[in-house]
Amino acid sequence: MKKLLSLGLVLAMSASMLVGCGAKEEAAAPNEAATSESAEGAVFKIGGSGPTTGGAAVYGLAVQRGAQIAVDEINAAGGINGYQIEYNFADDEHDAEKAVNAYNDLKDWGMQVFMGTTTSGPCVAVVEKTNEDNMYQLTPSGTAVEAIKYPNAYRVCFSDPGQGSKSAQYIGENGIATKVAVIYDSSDVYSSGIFNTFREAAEGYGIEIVAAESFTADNKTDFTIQLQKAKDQGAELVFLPIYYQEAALILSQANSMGFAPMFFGCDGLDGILGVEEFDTTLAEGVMLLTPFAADATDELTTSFVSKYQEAHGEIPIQFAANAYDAIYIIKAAIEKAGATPDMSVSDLCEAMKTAMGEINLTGLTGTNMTWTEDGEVNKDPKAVKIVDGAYTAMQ
Amino acid sequence: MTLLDVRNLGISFGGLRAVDNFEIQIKKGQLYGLIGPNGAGKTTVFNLLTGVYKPSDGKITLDGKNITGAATIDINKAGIARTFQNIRLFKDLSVLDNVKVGLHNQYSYSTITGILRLPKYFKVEKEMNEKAMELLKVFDLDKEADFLASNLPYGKQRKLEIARALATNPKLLLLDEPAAGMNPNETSELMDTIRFVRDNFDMTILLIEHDMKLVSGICEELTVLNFGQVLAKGKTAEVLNDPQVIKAYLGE
Amino acid sequence: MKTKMNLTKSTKSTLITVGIVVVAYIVMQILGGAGMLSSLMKGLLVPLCIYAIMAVSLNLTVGILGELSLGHAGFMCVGAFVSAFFSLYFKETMAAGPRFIIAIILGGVVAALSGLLIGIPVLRLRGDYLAIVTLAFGEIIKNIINVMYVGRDEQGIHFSMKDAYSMNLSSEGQILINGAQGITGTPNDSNFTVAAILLVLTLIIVLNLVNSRPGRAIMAIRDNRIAAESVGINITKFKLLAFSISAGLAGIAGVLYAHNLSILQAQPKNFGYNMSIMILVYVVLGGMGNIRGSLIASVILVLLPELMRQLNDYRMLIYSIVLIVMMIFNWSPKAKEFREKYSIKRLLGKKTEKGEA
Amino acid sequence: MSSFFSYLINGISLGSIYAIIALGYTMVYGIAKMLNFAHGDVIMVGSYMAFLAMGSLGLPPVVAVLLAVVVCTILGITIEKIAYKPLRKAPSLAVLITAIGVSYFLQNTALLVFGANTKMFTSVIKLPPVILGDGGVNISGETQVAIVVCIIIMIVLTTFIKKTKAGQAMLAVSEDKGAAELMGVNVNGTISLTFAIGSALAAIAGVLLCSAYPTLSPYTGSMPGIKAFVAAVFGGIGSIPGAFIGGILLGIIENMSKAYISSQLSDAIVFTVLIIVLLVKPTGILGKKINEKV
Repeated sequence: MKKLLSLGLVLAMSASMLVGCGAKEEAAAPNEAATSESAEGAVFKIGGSGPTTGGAAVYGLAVQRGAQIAVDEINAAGGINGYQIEYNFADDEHDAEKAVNAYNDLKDWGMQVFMGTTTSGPCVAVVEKTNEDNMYQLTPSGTAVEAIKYPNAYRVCFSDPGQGSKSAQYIGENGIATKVAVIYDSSDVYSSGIFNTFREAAEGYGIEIVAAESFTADNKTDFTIQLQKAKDQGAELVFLPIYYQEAALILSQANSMGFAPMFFGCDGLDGILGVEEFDTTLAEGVMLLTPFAADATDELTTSFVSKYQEAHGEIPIQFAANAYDAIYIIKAAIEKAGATPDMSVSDLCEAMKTAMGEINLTGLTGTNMTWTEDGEVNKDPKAVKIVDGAYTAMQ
Repeated sequence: MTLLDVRNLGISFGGLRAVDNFEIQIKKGQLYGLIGPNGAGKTTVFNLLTGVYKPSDGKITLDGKNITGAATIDINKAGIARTFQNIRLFKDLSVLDNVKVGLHNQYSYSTITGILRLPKYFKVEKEMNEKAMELLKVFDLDKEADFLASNLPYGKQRKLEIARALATNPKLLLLDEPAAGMNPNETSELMDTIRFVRDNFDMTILLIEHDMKLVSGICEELTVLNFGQVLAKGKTAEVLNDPQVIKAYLGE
Repeated sequence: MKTKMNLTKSTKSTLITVGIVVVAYIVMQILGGAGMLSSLMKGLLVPLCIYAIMAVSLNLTVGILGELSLGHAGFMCVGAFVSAFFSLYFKETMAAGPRFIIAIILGGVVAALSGLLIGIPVLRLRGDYLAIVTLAFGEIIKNIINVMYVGRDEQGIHFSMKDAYSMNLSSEGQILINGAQGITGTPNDSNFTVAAILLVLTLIIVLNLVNSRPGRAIMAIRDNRIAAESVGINITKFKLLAFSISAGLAGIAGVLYAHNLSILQAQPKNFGYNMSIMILVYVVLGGMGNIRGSLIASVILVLLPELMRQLNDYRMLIYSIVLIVMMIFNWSPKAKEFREKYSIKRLLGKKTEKGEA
Repeated sequence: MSSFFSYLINGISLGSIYAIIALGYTMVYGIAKMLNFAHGDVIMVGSYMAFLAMGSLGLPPVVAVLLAVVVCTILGITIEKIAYKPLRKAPSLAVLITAIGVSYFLQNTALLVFGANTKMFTSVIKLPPVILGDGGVNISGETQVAIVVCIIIMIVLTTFIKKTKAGQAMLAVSEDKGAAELMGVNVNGTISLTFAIGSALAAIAGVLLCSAYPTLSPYTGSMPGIKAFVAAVFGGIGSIPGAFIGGILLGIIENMSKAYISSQLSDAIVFTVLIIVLLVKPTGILGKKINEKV
């Protein structure tokens, strides 16, 4: 009887949920992110997705917010081709299956252009679906090669292999170090992807990898062992193809064990100076290859950073910058194609694909960015060094 | 003819000698009682006989077969079934299913047959149902066949336990305090049932009981256990009049 | 229905449960055909079947056998990876149909075998200790898969536990399993029809097992191990039987999962103890031992967070509150009083029977 | 050799933190017979409290730790009152799932309140590192404090249970709830006290954890929580010295396998050792053997 009642309760709840579902389909209630509609009522519906809950929420939220700033700016300036943007962001929990659900939900909402997903794994799953629907997809930060394997998909950031070989090249050609230790996250596509290409390229530049130590998502608080090994092997430089949270830990743990090599990282390290309560002197001398530096003094960056800080009380990380650029890239492609919101998803995609080969854009994460046929971006990474608690451009 | 022959049976828990030098011989068809004060080790003897505990020493022979130290299920297959002092029914199964679990080793079909519902499944299940209902009828439980075992009144739960034990087709039935918690009416009804089982199923029965009315009413022979050792054994009337036994029961 | 008595009852109950799935399948197909199904619902059809299979199969361990397992997702993981590896290996050389059928069988069998292997030492433990060991096994499986690198080139299969580079693949080589990055490019063979068929098969297997001789033995062990032993039930054998069937079915769910997405990674989210616990929540809310309950509860609880997407940031918070409230509503003495007072049964004056499948 | 010593000391330090968390698990299990899966998230709340107290309010570390302890104690008692108490008579699985619900609730509330961004935790410990063997071995202040605090907690807790009336009441309730009630022990009060102590320990563990490994996010507590749970089972759940031994051993095994076998497989190794221990001693190293009466 208890079982029956329990089921009854559950059924009642589900019934109410189904009603809610039905209502949603008609009203397509835009969430708080949506903005005012244009006079004609026709809008470009841009959807995005990424983890806004769970362990990777920091990346999804950054993308969501970074893109929102761009959307607000564009709408305030009259929209794209005179049409306003309606923007909706769905949570994918950094899970492939949930990401497909999120994408489908956005489709139900009427999405015409997809700006997502934030993370690589889910992106590989979703790109199958966008390809089936022939929906234009632009991932701000999905770095895996397979994430954009179809012609309808593009990305704002570098791919993993790009970053790994560029790092090796930079270290080797500038004679920064020959004995290098690597600490990477073997459970993360981004990190191990960069590591693999770094290792392949290292030899060619006379770099000896004396220690290659990994950690996993379940085990990312204690790095003393990895550091101890690097120290024992006499590493002059520790390469950190990881995100800034772990890097901050590594820096402070290295410091407390009296190990002071050079540190070198990729775009994932951006944000390290913004970590609350982080002793930035520990990051002194850290070098990183990154397309975006929140401390840059150009007008575009300062305006973006101040808007972001005003809205969310924190310094944006590169994910936010990528997403901001992504919205402007979409705008540029639509304008180039002269597209209108009444076009079908597939027609819009085709038009934008043609346009992507033609646009040339300067944004937060690169100057004169162009795109190749396979969806990769052409832009130069900036090498920066942290001096006196701020990014300084190198050479 | 001796069905159960136990010689020199003993077990120690740590330093404690729970049962020592226990002997019992039960002839086929006998209704035999095992009595003794609380904590004398009666249930321990049952647990030794059914393989729940492994004896430290001694020998148990059932129908000429040595079953000392065998596993519980092998002892059951060899022909000993039991009931428990604290009733142990399959409480979330129906009364009928409880008995059918008892019939488990009497009937057989493979798991695949069961899952695919091959014809053999229906045939065997039908036989099992008939056999189980037959047993339930003996204990006047047939009307409650679809009840959950836990919903039966106490007295009927005891009977169901006996029915389930009988379903395993044993040679020897061990009853651990079958009348515990029963009123005099139920007890006398139980006595009839036990006699009926002995007569109609050709059963040999060894029972533990505190109710002297039941013991003297149906047991032909008795063994008295005190502090893990045999205090007296023999014909029921003689044993019950043994001054040593009276002393053990009444205390000094 | 050939024989009378409770055979008909159990058969009827099985038919109703299977019927629910069949009707739901037909309704969904009609709605889908008429274009009345949202993309979200369409995308959720296969996952719904997957989680229903998971819940039903876990109920076999938890509800029918009565052993708490917190590592069920580990078996799903085994089935998923074995089958995805197989399908990727033969992607170019086999037709999709037979390949998928073999993948399903392979995933199920390997998961069942791993259940057997794990069950032999582990099922001796009881209660919370068994729970923690199954949790540990789930985590070990996940952890090991995350350091497996398998690739192939002209010389054959290469394997490494270190990284992709150590496999020394030739330039022509293809990485099949890339450590934590998992398997990419699994053919998308899963569809709603196959998933629904497998769900029906799962239901039939579990329900028929429960209502048969071995099933009774399994439930007897659950209700009273000592009594079951005393009537000659082989405890180890039937525990292992239930556990490995349960694992095998979870493996089949894993096969569907792997072939529904083009990327397969063993992460805490999908194959960790969190997932095992989510499945356990479906089972407990649906009613322990109540197979139909697991089916319904899993469908509702998978849909719930998806349908709450409009709530954005608050949806997982609300989901957690729903969980707590449901448990208190089901089990607290005060809530029980309240329910008894206003029970549906009393209001409708209907009789209900307990022990339905 | 000197690195071996470093690994060992770090392992003991990590193990000390596991042990403190495991104490909370084991006490609650001993008394309420439930696996409190939300325990790890109480750690996270404690850490955030200390973080806010030091960062936003600018309080001195000692006050911050005290504040964290107070907040967690109240939180622990509240959780028990609202979510677990109504389920006192319910099957343990129902309580387990409620605990999971509470765990999700705490995580998602923290996500909304504190945001997803990782915070850098300023260590509350200002001790200089001890350097041995010509700089080969460097024992940080956090490491020293974690080990010392763990030992102090163990001694205090053992004395508390042995010598005080409340401690004896806890023992009685864990042996037999019904009998304890008949003997006039306030069972509800004792259970609340247990949750209070467990949660206070969680706060301390949280501050130590975040001082040694200074990042803080809404999910900070879940993995150490599970590890500590493993440690509690390892040592024999319900046993206080067991939690201590289990925690220390787990820390050492984890660090050693990271150092000498594989950093990626360290969890698998920890879990494998757990399984082997349980197969040999089915109730853990110091667990009591349970005999079923037939």
